[in-house]
Amino acid sequence: MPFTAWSKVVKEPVTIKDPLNREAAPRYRGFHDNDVDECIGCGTCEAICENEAIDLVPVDGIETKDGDSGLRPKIDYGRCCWCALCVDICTTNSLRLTNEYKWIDTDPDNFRFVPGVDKKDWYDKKDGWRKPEPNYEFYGLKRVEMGELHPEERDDSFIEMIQGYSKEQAEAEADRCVECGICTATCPAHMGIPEYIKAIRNDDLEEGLRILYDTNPLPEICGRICTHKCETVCTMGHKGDPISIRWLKRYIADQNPSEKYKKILETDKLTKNGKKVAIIGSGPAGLSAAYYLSLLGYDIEIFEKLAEAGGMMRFGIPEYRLPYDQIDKDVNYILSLGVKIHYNTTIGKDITLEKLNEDFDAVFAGTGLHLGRSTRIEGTEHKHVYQSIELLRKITEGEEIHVPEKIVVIGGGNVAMDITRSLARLQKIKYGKVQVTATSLETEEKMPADREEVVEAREEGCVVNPGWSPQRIEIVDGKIKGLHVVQCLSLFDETGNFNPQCNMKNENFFEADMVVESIGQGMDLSYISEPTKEHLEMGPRGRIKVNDYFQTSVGWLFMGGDTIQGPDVIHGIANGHKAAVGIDNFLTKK
Amino acid sequence: MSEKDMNDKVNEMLQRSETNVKKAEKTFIHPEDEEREVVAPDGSIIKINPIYDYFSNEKPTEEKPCSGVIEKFLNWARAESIWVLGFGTGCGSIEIPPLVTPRFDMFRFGVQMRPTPRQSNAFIISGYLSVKTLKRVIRTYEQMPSPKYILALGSCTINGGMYYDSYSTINRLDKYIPVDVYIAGCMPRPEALLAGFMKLKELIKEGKGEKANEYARNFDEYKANQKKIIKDWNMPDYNW
Amino acid sequence: MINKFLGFEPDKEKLPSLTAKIGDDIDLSSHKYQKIWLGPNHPGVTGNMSVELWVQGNTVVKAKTHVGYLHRGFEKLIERRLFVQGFPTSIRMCVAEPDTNEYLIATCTEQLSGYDKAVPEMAKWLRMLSLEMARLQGLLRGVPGQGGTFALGLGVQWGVYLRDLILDRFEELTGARVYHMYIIPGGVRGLLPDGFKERMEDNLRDIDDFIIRIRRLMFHNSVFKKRAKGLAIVTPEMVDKYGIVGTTARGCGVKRDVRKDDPYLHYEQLDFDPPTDTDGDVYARTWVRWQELIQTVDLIRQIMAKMPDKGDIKTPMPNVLHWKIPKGETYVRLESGRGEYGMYYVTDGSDKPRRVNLRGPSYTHAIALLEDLLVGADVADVHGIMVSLQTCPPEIER
Amino acid sequence: MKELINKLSKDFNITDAVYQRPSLTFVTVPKGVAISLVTDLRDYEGYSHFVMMSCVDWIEEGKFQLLYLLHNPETKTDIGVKTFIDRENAEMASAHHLWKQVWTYQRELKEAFGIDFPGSPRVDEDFVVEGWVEMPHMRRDFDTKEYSENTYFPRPGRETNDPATYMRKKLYPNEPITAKKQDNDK
Amino acid sequence: MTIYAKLGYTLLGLFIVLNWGFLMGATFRKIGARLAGRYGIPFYQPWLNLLKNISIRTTITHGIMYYIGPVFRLTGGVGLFLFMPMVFTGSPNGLWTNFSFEGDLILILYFQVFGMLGMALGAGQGGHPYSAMGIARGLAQHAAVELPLTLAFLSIAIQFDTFSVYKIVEAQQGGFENWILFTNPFAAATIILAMLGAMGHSPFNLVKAPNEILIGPATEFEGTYLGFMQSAGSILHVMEAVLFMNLVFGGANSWIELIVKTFLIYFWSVFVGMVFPRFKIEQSVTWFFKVPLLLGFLAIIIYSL
Repeated sequence: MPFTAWSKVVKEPVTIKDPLNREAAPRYRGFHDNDVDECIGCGTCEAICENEAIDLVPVDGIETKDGDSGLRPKIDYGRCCWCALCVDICTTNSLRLTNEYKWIDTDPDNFRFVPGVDKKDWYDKKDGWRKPEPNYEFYGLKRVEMGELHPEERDDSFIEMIQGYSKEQAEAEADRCVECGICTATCPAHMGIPEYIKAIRNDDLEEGLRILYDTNPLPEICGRICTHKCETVCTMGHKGDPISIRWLKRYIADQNPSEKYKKILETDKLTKNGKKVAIIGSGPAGLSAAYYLSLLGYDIEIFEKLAEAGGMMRFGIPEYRLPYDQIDKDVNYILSLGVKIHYNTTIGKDITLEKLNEDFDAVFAGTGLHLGRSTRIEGTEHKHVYQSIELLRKITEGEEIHVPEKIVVIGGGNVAMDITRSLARLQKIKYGKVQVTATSLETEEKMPADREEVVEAREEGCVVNPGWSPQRIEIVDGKIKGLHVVQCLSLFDETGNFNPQCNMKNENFFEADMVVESIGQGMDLSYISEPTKEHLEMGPRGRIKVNDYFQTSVGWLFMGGDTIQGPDVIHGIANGHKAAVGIDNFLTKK
Repeated sequence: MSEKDMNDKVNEMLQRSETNVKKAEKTFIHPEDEEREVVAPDGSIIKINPIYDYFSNEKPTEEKPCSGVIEKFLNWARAESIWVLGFGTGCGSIEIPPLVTPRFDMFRFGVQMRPTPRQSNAFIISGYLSVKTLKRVIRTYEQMPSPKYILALGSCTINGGMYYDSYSTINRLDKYIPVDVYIAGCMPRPEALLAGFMKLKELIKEGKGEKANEYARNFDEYKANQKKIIKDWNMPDYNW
Repeated sequence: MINKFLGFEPDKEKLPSLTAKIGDDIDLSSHKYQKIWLGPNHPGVTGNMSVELWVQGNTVVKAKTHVGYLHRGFEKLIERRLFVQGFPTSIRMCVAEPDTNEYLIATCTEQLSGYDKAVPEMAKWLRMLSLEMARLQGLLRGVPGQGGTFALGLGVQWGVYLRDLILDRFEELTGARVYHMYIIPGGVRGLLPDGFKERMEDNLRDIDDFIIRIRRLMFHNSVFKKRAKGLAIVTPEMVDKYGIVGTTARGCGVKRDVRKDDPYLHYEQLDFDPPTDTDGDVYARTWVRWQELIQTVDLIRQIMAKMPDKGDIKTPMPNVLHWKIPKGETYVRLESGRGEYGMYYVTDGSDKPRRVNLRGPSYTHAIALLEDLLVGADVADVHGIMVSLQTCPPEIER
Repeated sequence: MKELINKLSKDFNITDAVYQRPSLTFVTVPKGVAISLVTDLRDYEGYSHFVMMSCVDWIEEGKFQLLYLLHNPETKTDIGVKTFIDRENAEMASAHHLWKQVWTYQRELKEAFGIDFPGSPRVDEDFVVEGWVEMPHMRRDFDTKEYSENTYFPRPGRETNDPATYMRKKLYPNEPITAKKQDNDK
Repeated sequence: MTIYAKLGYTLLGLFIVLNWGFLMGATFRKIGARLAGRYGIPFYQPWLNLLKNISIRTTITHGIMYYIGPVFRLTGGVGLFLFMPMVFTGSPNGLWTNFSFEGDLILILYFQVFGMLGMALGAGQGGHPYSAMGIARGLAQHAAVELPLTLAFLSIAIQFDTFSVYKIVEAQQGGFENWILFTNPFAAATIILAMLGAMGHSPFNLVKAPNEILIGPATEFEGTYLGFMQSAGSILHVMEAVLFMNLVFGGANSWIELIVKTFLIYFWSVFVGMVFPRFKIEQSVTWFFKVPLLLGFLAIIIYSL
């Protein structure tokens, strides 16, 4: 009987008494909130938004810096559909949706705001939509593992240990990139990183190579030994592993055969403009300058002190990291563009700088840091105390070096690791076992060397024992017995100057027959002769002052690379490129 | 009314209709909607222009509020008795049933649904409007008695929402009809809709619910915008 | 008899028959007929659509469905969106039961990209749960809604209240009331929150009570029977001729249920039998839907009992920003509350689909079938017939 | 499924068959054969349920792909009959006599793609859009975003920044960068 | 009592009836809401609605009959009131007997149709097809209701040998056993069933029929006219209830009794209306032509024998 429905009339109404203040579910997708300190303005939210509801706008109080674009998402509630894809894809997990849902306004232009910046009264709500957990990602967080030789395979030879990506691996790794482009600012050469990663995804490696050569003429080299500052700021690094940008670069370079380079890069015929530029040193800066200048039509002559091109890249980096044939590939391509190179020619000795000025329209000096620095502690005068840079060069040149059974390396940088691991290989070959100890002032966390370098050194049997300040080398009967160290507490004082503090009570002693110092390199500016030197303005710390385009106060002399910006291949390349632009400006204006 | 007067009036009306309207008519005009002469029952010949009538080219009159306390009192009554037109123009109308049913029960706030535009004061534009619906919405809006209020729901009415790139839906409602209250959300929850009604009440009580007069004042501008996108002005009889 | 005597029963022979050619012109100037419009602004149309009726007295002699008032061009818009961006757009294709759209677009992309086997077990059960909850909330509106068309508003009030409780559960599970945006390519977007099953069970108990009450209110109601019985009869012969699916087909004894015919997700693990009736009229369709209401409640209980407690909710997939699917095409269907609901999906190797085409049951029910069923019906019954065919305009025009 | 296709290909010129799922097959036939194949499937092979009709615009090849999707309620299998027609002056034989709802699809396709189906009832009537003067809206060369922006007044005042470009402006405005990026910036 | 005092009391009575109509309408909407499980409108909502309707600025016109429609409806309600004795005070010229006179039952029957006819004119000129459909249904159903109702009235008239409502009330005084409900059960049953149609609730609310024909005759009405119509509707509802109270349930001896009885009588139609769907017009008419008509004939036959 339908009349039974009337029994309901005595029941209490089920209406919500105060619907205006009703809290939504804890997972409700309401209005946006953004943790502006966490957010890095990568723009991934903008990219995923299917409604084009998100803009990236500059915000007061947030500076643009490495790893942070200084932009913050501004959301148009005239577009948003509250799908929360922006939250799910957020690379830093800074964006979220609160469970607030009431926003009434009479002016339609008001419905735009920058979450977290513009004052809204829902930021204190803790509930709301966050990225679901676990295993819910819109991209891979884990890096594609790079194949490398096992320690036992590699520790007695200098063959390359990193194997490089296969096509599938490279595409999978490239797939993780969200194309935000924040890395581009951090890369000293400002390479088009998202663009070439995209080329890998599209399997268009020729396009990739073109993008690489736009800003970097040494991709094979950089693809192996670049300090990859880009990877430190990679947005993917906030939640997972950063993209292996370096390996991807190497993948592009490796996959393109050198004989095709000219065709791909359309450098078959370069029109010459008749001007000549001399370049001192065939390191990264010199080669980069040479490449970009020759693209512009200049005749280039390189003067190289040593017998082979490559500078520090060849003589400072062991072969297992950077095989020489790969250096040759990059260098030969540059030389094939008509660049002349004079080996074994030392400026100042074989030819003077002034002479270069007379013969050429401009000179670019890309000389490296070839002088080792010494700790100057007691005992460093001993003949078996070596500079790492010198040893590395000798190893490259194939010279026989002294390899005793026990070695201590002072230094925690990449060069120290290079020499440590090179010596370990030599020991292994010679004795079948490894007894190399590397020590540094910096503690384990603060060691300037790349993390994987330290790990691999340990895998190969080296002892890395950081946090010690060397005191003196014990020499008994003219033979080195070992190195006395004390615990190092801090490196810098409050003002930021180098001023190590040690705990003298905590001593240690490393036994050794040989000590290698690897605490930095110095530059050799002896080739600059007096007449020129007089006109050179010097900057702080004994460096030569250059303008934005690496032009010294002399005008015709441009300098770049390690001597100006410290030891780093990618900086050298960037300097060379910029100097090339500067030289071009300088010469076309003249 | 004499024949001459009638003809004068018709001519005057025709002059007022704008030229671009006529252009649009040219392509989309049903034979029965054509401008033509008909014989009236008394034998006189009159010109009729059905499109002109459907189009409501006649400028609405601006109706002045009463003065002082009386208007305040009337505004209070208007605010406490809002009759909403039951015309679900978009997907937001799925949240209307919860409002008229036990869960949210908007009747207790003086908000009720009415089935015909003649008896409604408030019009909920529940989301996107396709051009086809916009035509009906405009006609409905013009049929509603003044003072009338528009509540616009969701992103779609503010800046196109999800359908910002659709060829069929408009992006900004305020270009075509004046809107009193916007409620953010896609779609807004019933609670937000109730809050919107509260805001509307507040506005009415403050005497700010005069958008109908604004429409009358800026009629030419609104009509020009409407004509830009609505090409086919044929309107079926008795269709709101 | 008395009807005939008083002349109230229209002489069907004098009216255009069902087999009449569509588009037969009716001469309005004969003053025998009147043209009236039902909608779009009319409380008696489902959603924003309109039916143009030619009536003779109270009897409809010709009907035309007009759609497009809700046209947003979804298929065009999805062609402009990445594969992962499709689901927020697609879900709005039918507001009455939105989850079905999500499921279709997710399954289409998964099938064409080869991830359909990789969808985690937990995600499959959660998909089923959300689909059945969507069916339940649709039926809670639809079954009493049939009474509502004949002005029995009370059931609608109860039903919409209970539907709101289900929407609360949806809100807890998915984060939204109506547009859940829960099923995405590769999985779902969240596990069950704590205490969900208990709260759901509470609601289901309320719904059990409602089911009994609605039976007394509607199916034991003489006036409702009088209105609904014998109205708009669909015969089994018409099923294939018109492409009738779902409850409308089951109402006339043709058992069509995608969950049984072409099992998807884990429906073969559930124990159910789609209800049927033989009369094929409005009453039979409503009765079938009422039985389906019972069945859906049972299915939700079964799903909650059988589903695992935890597990992965999404399979790892390529970066959504540049996910490309090789060239291919597929058609995926499911059983929505209204019947077979399918999607034809074509990809061309780029990161966006080439063509998406939705096949909603209303497309055939509300145009070809409705127009023919309305001929000879009473004006007062038009709304009832439309609702009994579960017309949902947005899935017609999309 | 395979047997059926083999059997059919004896009588009909089936140029391509794709077995998408065990229960779903797409076959391609020339334009002239399509309707007779569909009729054959309906009358003799039990594919009595007409699921849908659809069209895909392969603009690169200058073709429309028409699809008739049929379902067999007995064997629970689907078969999609595809045929390619020219994009220019697209025209196809009408199938409205086979099922009652087909004319609706044909009416929609006429409006959305501009494919004519001579003889199909009400094929020239408006379906979803009203007063449409542009090209048929589902064609690939119709740019809906551009149309929307030019027609529907998007709300002004929005501007966005590309993080990489913005950072370059802020941090290294004068450094040489990738040529590709420079193009994008313009 | 002077004619002026009489007029004064009549106007006061009208005021009470109007307000009671509003309050009763609101109460029943609240009861209906309660049945659905919600609170429903506030008790004072009808007054607000009236004020709101008066405050509407726009006036549209469809011609003179369009204006007159609501006035006719109001006149129907007021006319019904004017000739209806409200409270039985023992004297035909009592304070609340209004202008009741011999034979007012016939006039009341006429006034019942009067409002409907006025609406027909107004709605007809409104030009909306749904208005026309609504009023056509209304008239058809009204005719179907009037037939059994008139038979029952006639039966009562025969029973008490009078056409005066006052006398019929007077005859029922002295305890509920004298009510026509018990003295003439067939006529009472006819009236109680036909009443459902007269009150215009489901299943007989075909006139308004919201989801079939919008709101029927009132489709084109707005603002003040609508206010008029709704006020008239309220008065009519109370007056119908008072009529049936007077005819079947023994009239009222005080306003309190009137209020309680009209409330209960009105509740009957709500009681049925809330749980039944709406008939179609032919179903409705046939329904009235079946049981109520039969009962009406029986009532006549029994009392004319």
